[in-house]
Amino acid sequence: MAGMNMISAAQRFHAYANPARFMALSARLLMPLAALTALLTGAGLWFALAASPPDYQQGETVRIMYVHVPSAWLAMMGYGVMAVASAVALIFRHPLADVCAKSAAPIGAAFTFLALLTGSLWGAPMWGTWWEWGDARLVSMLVLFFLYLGYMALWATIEEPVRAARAAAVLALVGSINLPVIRYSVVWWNTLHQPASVFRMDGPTIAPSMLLPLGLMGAGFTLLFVTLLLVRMRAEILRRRVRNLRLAQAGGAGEV
Amino acid sequence: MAEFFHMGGYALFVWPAYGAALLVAVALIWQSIADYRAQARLVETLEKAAGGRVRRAAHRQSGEDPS
Amino acid sequence: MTRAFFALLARDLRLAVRLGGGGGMAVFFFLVVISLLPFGIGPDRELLAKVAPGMLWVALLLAALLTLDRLFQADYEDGSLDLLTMGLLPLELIVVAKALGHWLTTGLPLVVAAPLLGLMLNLPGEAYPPLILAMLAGTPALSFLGAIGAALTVGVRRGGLLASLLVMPFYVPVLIFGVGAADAATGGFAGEAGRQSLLLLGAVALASLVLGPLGGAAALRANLR
Amino acid sequence: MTRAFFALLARDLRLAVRLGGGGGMAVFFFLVVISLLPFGIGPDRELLAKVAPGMLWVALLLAALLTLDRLFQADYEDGSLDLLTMGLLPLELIVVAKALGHWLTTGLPLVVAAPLLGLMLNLPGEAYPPLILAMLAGTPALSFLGAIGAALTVGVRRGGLLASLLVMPFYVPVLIFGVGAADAATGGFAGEAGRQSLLLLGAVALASLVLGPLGGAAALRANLR
Amino acid sequence: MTISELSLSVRDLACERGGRLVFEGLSFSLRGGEALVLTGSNGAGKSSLLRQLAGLLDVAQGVMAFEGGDPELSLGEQAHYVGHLDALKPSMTVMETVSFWRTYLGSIPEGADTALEALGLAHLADLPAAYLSAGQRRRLSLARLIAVPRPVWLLDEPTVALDAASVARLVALMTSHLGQGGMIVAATHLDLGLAEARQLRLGAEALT
Amino acid sequence: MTISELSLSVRDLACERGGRLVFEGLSFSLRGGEALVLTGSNGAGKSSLLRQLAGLLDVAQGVMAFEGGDPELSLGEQAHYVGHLDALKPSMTVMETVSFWRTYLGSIPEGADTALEALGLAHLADLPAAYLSAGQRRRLSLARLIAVPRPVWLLDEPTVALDAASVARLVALMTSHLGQGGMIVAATHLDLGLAEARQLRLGAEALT
Ligand code: HEM
Ligand SMILES: Nc1ncnc2c1ncn2[C@@H]1O[C@H](COP(=O)(O)OP(=O)(O)OP(=O)(O)O)[C@@H](O)[C@H]1O
Ligand SMILES: Nc1ncnc2c1ncn2[C@@H]1O[C@H](COP(=O)(O)OP(=O)(O)OP(=O)(O)O)[C@@H](O)[C@H]1O
Ligand SMILES: [Mg+2]
Ligand SMILES: [Mg+2]
Repeated sequence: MAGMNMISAAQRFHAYANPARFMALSARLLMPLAALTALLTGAGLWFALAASPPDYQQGETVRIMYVHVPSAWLAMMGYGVMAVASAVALIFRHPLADVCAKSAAPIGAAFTFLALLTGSLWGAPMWGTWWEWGDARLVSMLVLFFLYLGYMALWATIEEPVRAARAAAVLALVGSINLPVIRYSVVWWNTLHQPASVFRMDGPTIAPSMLLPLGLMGAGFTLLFVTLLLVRMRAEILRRRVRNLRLAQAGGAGEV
Repeated sequence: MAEFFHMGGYALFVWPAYGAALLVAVALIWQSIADYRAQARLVETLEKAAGGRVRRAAHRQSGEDPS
Repeated sequence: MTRAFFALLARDLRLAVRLGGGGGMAVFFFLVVISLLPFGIGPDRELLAKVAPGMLWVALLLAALLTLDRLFQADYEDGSLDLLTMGLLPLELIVVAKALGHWLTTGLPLVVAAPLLGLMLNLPGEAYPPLILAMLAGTPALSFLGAIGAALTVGVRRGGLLASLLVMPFYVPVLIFGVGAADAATGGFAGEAGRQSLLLLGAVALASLVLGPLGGAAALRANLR
Repeated sequence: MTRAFFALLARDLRLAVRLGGGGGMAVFFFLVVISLLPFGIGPDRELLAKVAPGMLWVALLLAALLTLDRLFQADYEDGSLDLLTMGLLPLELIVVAKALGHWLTTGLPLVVAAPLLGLMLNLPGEAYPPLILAMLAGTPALSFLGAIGAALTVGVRRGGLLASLLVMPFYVPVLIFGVGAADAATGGFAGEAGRQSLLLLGAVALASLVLGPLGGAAALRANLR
Repeated sequence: MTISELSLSVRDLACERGGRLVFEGLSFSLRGGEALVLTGSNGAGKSSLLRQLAGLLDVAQGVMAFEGGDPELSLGEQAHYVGHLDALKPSMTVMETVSFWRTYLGSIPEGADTALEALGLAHLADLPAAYLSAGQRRRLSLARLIAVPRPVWLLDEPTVALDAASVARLVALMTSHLGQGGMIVAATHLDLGLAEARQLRLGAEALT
Repeated sequence: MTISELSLSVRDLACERGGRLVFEGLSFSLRGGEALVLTGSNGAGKSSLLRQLAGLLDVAQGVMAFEGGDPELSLGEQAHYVGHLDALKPSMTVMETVSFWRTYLGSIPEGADTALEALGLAHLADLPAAYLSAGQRRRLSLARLIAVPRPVWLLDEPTVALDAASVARLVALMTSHLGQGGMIVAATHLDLGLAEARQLRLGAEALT
């Protein structure tokens, strides 16, 4: 009968974070978030494109870094958010958790795509190749992209939201072993790609003139991620309400 | 200005990177908002079409307070 | 409990053989894929030898992928899976029995057939031992990781393709290390690199033996209610 | 009669899209296969470019093969096929509708996606036009020839693999001429050889448009009684 | 549906399945407005006979003659067959399913609602078939009978999974079909309660 | 099978399928030797309730308590569930099917014949399931009930496709199971004719 206790515990949990409260809260947050996103990204772009010096080695191509690196960070963070939300959804059956995981996927996939694309655009002048199959970081990043696509495909294919949520959560968790592989690929394998220079144990090793635009863009992208996540979660909650309304109209649920 | 767009000879790499980022961001933002609006419209029409009884049921089942 | 486990395994093997879906079919498929590839690449023997281990591995992967939907889908569709979960065997062990059955009817026969196909592809002699060792280590991983994908898509009608897609990212490491182990031997710089790939492959295989049943059982639980 | 034909086609397209088994899925599979292949062959870029058209075709074939069982098996298993044959539409046209639906949801999207994948495999620019032309001619042949294999194995439970095996020999000419058409362009000796391959491919495609419905209908008749 | 006087006569029919003879020497004849109820123990060959009539199973021996319908069409093309399998696609809605069969079997797609109403499915029209209960699925299969007019109905245990109200509804539909000159062959283990139905008991001597 | 006094009590059970509430506030209790017959129109939730009892469907709300059985096992692990699907493998023979379930569910494989005889399938023992008629398939599914002793039987329309003789046989088996202190929950649209069965009518107010 452990299952029974579980359910009532979960239901108690629902009371604290129900979708209605989320809708009210997120509605108030959206505008300020959007404004802040625009501000930070705008400033970041100014520094990235105009107010920062070219690299002494890489020349002007270094400017690609200001989109590439934040995209790569968010690609990974997106999956991280998805994985954590999935764990919460599986363990606590929190109704917002799987909405959050589902909504994070397309955003994360978009950033992954951007990281791959800008990386290729950077690689062409720097490494003399668009793509390198032998490089663990590039390959694990591509795998991440496939994981995102598979995750979204799974959601799209299973019709019942409850079932889809649980299956997708299992996939997200199993796939999360790829994250450390991406992060440490540069350490474990001998790669073309350079090792971490910002988030290191011993502090960043990057010039402050580059750190500023990178930081601004990173913050801007993160805020963009959060804002979009909120919008998509709201849309998802509405989608479920539409579904319930349709089903209720089809009859059956009439006897509530 | 021309020098700015020239990007030290790497314009072909730098601008597409920023262009793609812009494109992806705009597409994502546009799609998210359009989806939200579409769902909101649907909820409105469905709720108008349905009686109060059904609306209560739907709220109940999406775990919301009937507000 | 062990009796139930072996009863399930025996049933799956029997069904595979009866349906003609057993070893013979997998090997035949493998053979056809391998013989299609030269048409695609052209008859250049050097080129063929160079890409042979990779081709063998890719064909192996595809054969495994193609048969994934045999794992749970049939049992789900006719209601057997419901009854299997109502027995005393834990869901994790059900997944193990199924994955093991899958390996015995697809992976193992392919490993046995691989040398023959290497011959067709002009693979040099010294590449065989590491290739076969790598296959022995890698093919169970294909079945056990595959079980997760199959479990995730159980109940999704025509989920076969979807299962392949979900599983492919997980197959990538197996492929890389598997080819690495064989390539190292062919490329002459045997010893270290090859041994390392083999060890990594072993690690992946061991991890999959744990991850497969756990993930598979979790996915089944999610899908069957 | 034409109404019945289009009703069937529309239903199949709708089902393909709803199940997520439609175009998107096939393209995704194609993408994954293409990105697996380099792991197998290794990162040598010259080698990759050399084998790229062959790889593209082999992946195309596999994607088509993998989805063959969607053609008749599902309709057989749930009893729909019985009812479809009791309508006024001749069996041959039923096969045409099914094969056409298959092409629209797998072949066509793959042709559209192929250039992107060529890019990933480092395919030289001048190879694209002949490659795409060849694919446009070749993919319908894959669906229509595939229909014969699918019809032959309908009713055989888990006949998917068997159908693949039966169909493969028929796919070989498509593969050879298809690769020929693209290779001719890459190899520099464009013009004559390429055009000839393309013509032959066209002939194969036309033949399959006749053979597929006739053979498929005959096989269905044999299998359904 | 304008049905002239229909008549079906079956003489000396035999059926073989999996190499075994299921029945032989079966003869009966039926005219428009009449129903034939097939009974018999499990395995007697009721389903096999219905499939033979529908043209879905080879006739091992014997003759089937159908007259009064469209001479260009086979019996199967003028008959509805409702078998053990329900031919439903889980992802298609109730309405889509009926509309498809209407168009495919030769009527215009409009007017499918009357069929749904006749089977009491109207309120489920937008639900995918995957969400239906066993009896609702069965009713959806039966909706074909109304959606497309065909003179002959071949029904294999049509009342399976139906609740009492639905059985009554089905019997009413069958009666009205007979009243219009149609013909019904139905296999069943229960008493359908059709007013005037002829009985054919298969293989009384067969192993159960 | 030594059954002490069994008791099953269900309180305030709710069931949700595809986001819709099928029933709620359902309560009943049952003791060993008693049968509960579920009735109700199509879509009322009979099958859903049985799947919940078998542990095959999530319980949206409410409590199910089963006492008197093995305290280490869940209700599903002490119950037989015979649903709409028959769980047969076309290529396995009748005998192989029953033997497999005996071994898998925890008995020795020998002695499967008594189960076949109880359901009148002994003469079909070596036939692959693909060759069975609808009623024969159903009987093969039901053979599990006898092949492996389990105290609780959950039966979803068990008489579907059975001929009159087989129905009588099944009722006799059910009666004897109850006599041994077992428990039965069965959904049906027909009168099973069980001597003393309690009735539970689901969703009388539900749309059909
Ligand atoms: C398609 C190709 C590429 C992919 C998939 C890729 C992927 C990544 C990823 C995932 C990260 C985040 C790592 C972390 O935070 O742990 C990253 C960071 C970075 N990448 Fe790339 N990259 C690519 C090409 C390039 C190229 C060509 C360059 C420069 C020559 C480059 C320079 C950098 C730099 C400087 C960082 C920041 C490292 C740090 O400070 O932590 N990348 N890349
Ligand atoms: N696909 C098949 N292949 C071979 N034999 C079959 C097949 N289907 C049925 N049979 C056999 O044919 C005989 C008649 O089967 P049929 O299904 O016609 O019986 P039925 O009268 O409909 O029985 P029920 O009342 O159980 O539905 C049975 O003995 C059965 O074993
Ligand atoms: N897989 C499913 N997904 C979503 N909803 C379902 C599913 N199966 C059934 N339902 C819905 O749940 C309700 C109850 O179904 P259930 O199968 O329990 O009914 P039942 O009482 O067994 O009916 P019947 O007498 O027709 O078998 C129905 O309204 C049905 O539409
Ligand atoms: Mg029958
Ligand atoms: Mg039911």
